[in-house]
Amino acid sequence: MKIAGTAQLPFPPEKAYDLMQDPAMLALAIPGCNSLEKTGENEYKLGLKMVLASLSGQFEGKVVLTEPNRPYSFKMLVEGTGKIGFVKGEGVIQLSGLGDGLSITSAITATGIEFAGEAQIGGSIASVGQRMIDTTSKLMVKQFFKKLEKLGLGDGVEKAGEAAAEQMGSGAGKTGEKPGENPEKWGK
Amino acid sequence: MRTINVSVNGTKHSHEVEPRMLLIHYLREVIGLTGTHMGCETSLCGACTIEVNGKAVKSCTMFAVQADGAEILTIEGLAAPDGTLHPIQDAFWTEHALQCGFCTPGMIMITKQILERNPNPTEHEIREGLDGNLCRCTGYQHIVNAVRTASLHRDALASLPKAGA
Amino acid sequence: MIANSFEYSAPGSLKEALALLAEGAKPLAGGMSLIPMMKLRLANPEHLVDIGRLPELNYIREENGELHIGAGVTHFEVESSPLLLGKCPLIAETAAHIGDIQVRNRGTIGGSVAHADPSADYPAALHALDAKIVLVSGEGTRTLSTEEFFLDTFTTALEPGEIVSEVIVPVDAGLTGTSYQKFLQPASGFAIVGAAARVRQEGGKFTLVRVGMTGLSGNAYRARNVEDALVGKEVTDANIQAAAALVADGQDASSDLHATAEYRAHLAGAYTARALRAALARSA
Amino acid sequence: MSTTVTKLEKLVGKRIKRKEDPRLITGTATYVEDVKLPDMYHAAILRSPHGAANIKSIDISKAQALPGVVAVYTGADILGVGSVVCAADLPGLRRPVHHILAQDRTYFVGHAVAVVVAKDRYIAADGVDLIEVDWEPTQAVTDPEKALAAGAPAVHPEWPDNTAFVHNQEGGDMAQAFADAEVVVRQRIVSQRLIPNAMETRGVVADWKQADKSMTIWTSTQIPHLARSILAGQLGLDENRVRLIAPEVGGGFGSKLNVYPEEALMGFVSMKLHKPVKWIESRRENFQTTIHGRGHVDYLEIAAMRDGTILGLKLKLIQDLGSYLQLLTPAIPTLSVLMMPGLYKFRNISAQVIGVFTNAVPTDAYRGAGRPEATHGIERMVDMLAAELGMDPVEIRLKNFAGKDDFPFLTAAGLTYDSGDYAATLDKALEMIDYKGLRAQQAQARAEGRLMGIGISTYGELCGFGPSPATPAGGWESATVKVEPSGKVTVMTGCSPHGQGQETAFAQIAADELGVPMDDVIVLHGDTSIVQYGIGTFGSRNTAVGGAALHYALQDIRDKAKRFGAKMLGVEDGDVVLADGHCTASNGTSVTFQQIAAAAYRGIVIPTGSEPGLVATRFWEPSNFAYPYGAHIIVSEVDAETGQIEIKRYLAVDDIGNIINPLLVDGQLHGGVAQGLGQALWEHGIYDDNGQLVSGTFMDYAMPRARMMPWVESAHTVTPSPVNPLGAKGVGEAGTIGSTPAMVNSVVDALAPLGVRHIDMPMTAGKIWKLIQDSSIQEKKA
Repeated sequence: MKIAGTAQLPFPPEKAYDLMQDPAMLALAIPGCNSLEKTGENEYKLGLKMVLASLSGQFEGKVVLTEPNRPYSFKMLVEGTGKIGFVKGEGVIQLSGLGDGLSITSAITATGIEFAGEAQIGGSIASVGQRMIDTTSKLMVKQFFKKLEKLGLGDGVEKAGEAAAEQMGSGAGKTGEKPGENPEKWGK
Repeated sequence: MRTINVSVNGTKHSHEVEPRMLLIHYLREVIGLTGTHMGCETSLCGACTIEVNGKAVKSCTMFAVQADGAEILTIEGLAAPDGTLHPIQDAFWTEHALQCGFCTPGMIMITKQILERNPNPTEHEIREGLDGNLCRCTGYQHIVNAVRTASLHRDALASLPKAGA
Repeated sequence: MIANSFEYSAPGSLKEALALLAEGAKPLAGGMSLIPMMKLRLANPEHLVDIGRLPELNYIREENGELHIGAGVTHFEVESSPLLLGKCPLIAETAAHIGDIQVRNRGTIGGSVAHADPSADYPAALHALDAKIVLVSGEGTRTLSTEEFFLDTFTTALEPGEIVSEVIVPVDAGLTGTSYQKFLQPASGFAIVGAAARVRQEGGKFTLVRVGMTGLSGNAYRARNVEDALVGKEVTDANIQAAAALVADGQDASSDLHATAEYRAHLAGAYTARALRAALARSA
Repeated sequence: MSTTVTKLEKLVGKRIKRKEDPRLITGTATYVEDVKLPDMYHAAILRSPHGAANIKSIDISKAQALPGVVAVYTGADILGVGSVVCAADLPGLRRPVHHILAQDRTYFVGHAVAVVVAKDRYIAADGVDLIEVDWEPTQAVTDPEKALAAGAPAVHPEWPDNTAFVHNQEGGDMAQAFADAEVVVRQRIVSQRLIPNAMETRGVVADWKQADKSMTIWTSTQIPHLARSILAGQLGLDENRVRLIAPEVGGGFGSKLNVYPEEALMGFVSMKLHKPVKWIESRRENFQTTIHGRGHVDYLEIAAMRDGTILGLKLKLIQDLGSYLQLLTPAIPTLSVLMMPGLYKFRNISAQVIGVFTNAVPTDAYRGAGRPEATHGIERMVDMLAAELGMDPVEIRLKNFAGKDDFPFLTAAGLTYDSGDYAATLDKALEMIDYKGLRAQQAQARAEGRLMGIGISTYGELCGFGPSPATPAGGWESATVKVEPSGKVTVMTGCSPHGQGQETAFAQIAADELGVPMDDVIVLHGDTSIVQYGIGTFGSRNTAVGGAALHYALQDIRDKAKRFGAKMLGVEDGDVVLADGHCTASNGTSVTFQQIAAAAYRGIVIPTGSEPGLVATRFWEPSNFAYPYGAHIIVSEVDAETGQIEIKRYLAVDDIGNIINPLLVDGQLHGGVAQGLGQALWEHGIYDDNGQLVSGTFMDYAMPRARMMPWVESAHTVTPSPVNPLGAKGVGEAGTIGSTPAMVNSVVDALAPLGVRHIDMPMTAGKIWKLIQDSSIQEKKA
């Protein structure tokens, strides 16, 4: 199925682009990522723990970044296979500079992001019903950019191991993240 | 393993079961009552409908351990010990409300709950009441007729066997 | 079709249950969402604590002008409670839309709320009712508004070891009119969209408007833009129509086999208008 | 000898409640899953999660090591077992070898890869989870039209064009018809993939007895004898040492008119382990691995004169076969071609069927099997032609129907329709529903801006399968009537009813012919060790073919009984009549049927040239199909705001020939209508481009539920079929065939003011809403 959307990051495209090409940053930003190892030029082996409501599963797969066009666009593929099935997402991410727009010379201070691609799931995980796929892939993308924003602003520089505990959703009595460890998430 | 005590159709049972054992498998494979059928794994077909403490439930979406201490009624417990059919069973027979029969035990059990809660349902209420039960053979029309016919036997229904009664 | 093995505990008290949950066990209430996932081996909890039988979570009572519904109360008990039918009919009406008889006999309000399914029925009504969600853990209790509780797709403010203990809804009879209108996904019976409306009018003007929407996007929400567009306005169908048309604004509408984002957004408006009209007809 | 003979009431034609029901309503019937044998093992199957993939390696060691697991088998182990059989043939048909477990490649999601055998089903499931497969997914193709395009991925690498066969059929002179035509209407019509979803999934228990070299297989099937022959062949066993039992079967609708890999696989496992073994399909497996139905893309062109006279119909049919050929897969679309002329007398057809491999589960017979697709096509085209010409859909049908004096009627497709009066049936329907009044109401509704539609379909079908030359594996049917010394009667039918109610209908027929109480008759079926060879239950054939075989067996019993009666009464053979349970001589003396039965076994009084006993077996071959037909009318209203369709009225007037039991007929009709409306409105088996079955659970595959179904009003006309002695035609598929075009015609009619001329199924609310939006936008632009 198609996925598409937009996001904004409060820093210029060059910085946003570089963050997304940096495996250390990707490891922190990809929801549930618990390992990311370089296996080739722009290709990384990925371990990912997906936790969503009561559902959970470990996926092994890869991240591949292609068609680099700094700072305008690149293509990203994320795929993983696990006991509960497989997930695959592929798409083009386009970046554009945003300023305050008050004049044509106004400085670019932020990045507008547009992404469009395809998401695919298979195996038992596909049995959860089609209605879940769209909402949950959007949730993952949202979390990815939210985390990237924090990383870009210099907050939330946690170790990859800690990031692994980050979950995509919380249901009743979920374990995995200790209260208080991530005050922003548990706040209010 | 965990020990559970249940009463099924008035008979007390005590067994050690794995916590993951589904109630339907307990009834079918441990107790040996195979009238309750498994039709899907997403709780959407209702073939496995039984009564637990007087409430219609899908026995494929309940672990046997959750029924510890419960009074259970299955399709096998509806007819009188002498074989006299329950009025709902009789209505299903009279109205030709079944073809292959696979969904029928669940249909009969949900009908019992529909009529207990609403003794004189309209066609619309009957159809809404059957919402959790799939039938691929009948197109439902004769089932609707059967529920209606059964509702006319209100006196007989009043003396229904009830789980826990 | 067969779950992985797990350990099962059926504690006799809430305190005992919370102690087990604090150790990392997962709660099992009615199991209507969890058990199908376990049968598909998508959910593989190691230890389940059965909180579905705790009498401490099973009550519906009126206290200080509010209605307290224990987390263990089933959808059937909500839909058929004389107290709720008389004093907060919206919650009862909404409960009657959930699943089918069998699901309503087992499923609990606490389980549904904690699951935060983006297409669940209750959240729409709870938003419209200004409901409060009470959470409990070994460390104590806290009470959140619905907007504080429902954070995102399957994401709530619940912390590990914490469960929903009750839902508080207002005594809402009298002048207020309410309605829940749902467009069913034909296969699963979940809401493609579900709109809950709650209105009061005085002197031909809307004095209170609450709208909760579920199914449209990744999270049920309170449609404050619709509410703001109506409060103080004349009670006319044109006003309802215009306000309802705003309901999808700013929402990232979901898309699936059963409804495109465009269609969902359209239905959200149409069903919001229907809910508002029906609620209005029931208001004094 | 008794002289008081009470006239018995005839049972045939009566609404009689079913004999099979007491066991079904008390939960005491035995389905495959209820079969429990001592020391029985349980099997679970690992299946491919990919649309197309190479298997680089399989590691079963962890599964084998799991306590309670008895054995694990993969593709390498089963090469001694014969592959899955396709009984249909067409010139040049490409037949992929379909092993019971995949070898180095899988072709569809759900393709069986390995089997785990364990002491209980829970451990078997755990074992499946422990098998590790190194998959190499490859590009799948699931859309049959994309599969035909140049450069498409090859489902079977040896056939890069993905074409299994091309089948052409011509009748008349199509070129001339198109040259003469004043109007030609063209439309692409899709009959989407459907998932049969019998409420009981498939299941198999196999029990091998090494000492006797005998195998007993319980399987949920519609064709016990054919399945036995095929399985004996696959397993290399003597046919007479294989006992196949179809116990209670929880629905089939064609999906169990097949022999699947798991049946031979369980036989193989039992032979390996010398223990009985059970496998029960999960619903998920059922969605993914039991055959699907339909899967057509039809390009239709209808040629006509301005006065509405139809000259001819041209069809290019692209059939989505899936990845393999199941029992009848390639034959199904050829039935569509035979049914193309519908009830109409035009003389020219031209059809090309292209069978296309895709990375999906095979399609095969699903209720109606080829005929619903054809009927949908012709009935849509006739409506579109009427719209084009500004004619009423009734008028155009009446103009083109074969007349009641035209029978036997040879169609443009080469079939000979047996009997009918199509106009009379349509007239009855129009009168019952007050067609003129409805059109007036519709005019009123349109004036008010409401979208009301009236849809008519006048369908025909070929059923009562069938003459043997036209039916793979034989089209005859068998019956044995065995009268016990007490006069109790046992009927053994080669049909294998699974809900249709032949235990009742056949008992009615036997009781009437022999003059015994219905309770004295039992009907046995579905066990190859009890019942003589038979064909099975499909294609609306139980009564028209199986009932006819029974009729003739009963005549044999009657003849013999009369000879015994005459001998017992001391009169000439020709001097007795057998009626009302008595054999009565012209002098008024009589003996009862029971007395005759006793005498036949006592063996003292034996008519000259006769022999003891009272048993008869007949195999009956029909000379033709039977051709039911009917008129279905649906009144609908579309909610312009949401696109939701409300069925206001559903009327079916069917002519299915003589009726044995109207209660059963109603049930068949309602069920058929539900499946037809399911296709028209909700159901859709959808594969994505990667080969994932995205509507693969009841969460996403919308089955008709009670609240979705309209009340179906039903009536009949009766034109007996001359093909069989009962005059019966068949009703099993009628509702499915008549309903889809009536539904679509109704909604298209409702939306006609917006310029809508065709809608593909399923007509979901979202699709209708979009159509309304798009046409309103166009209107605004115009």
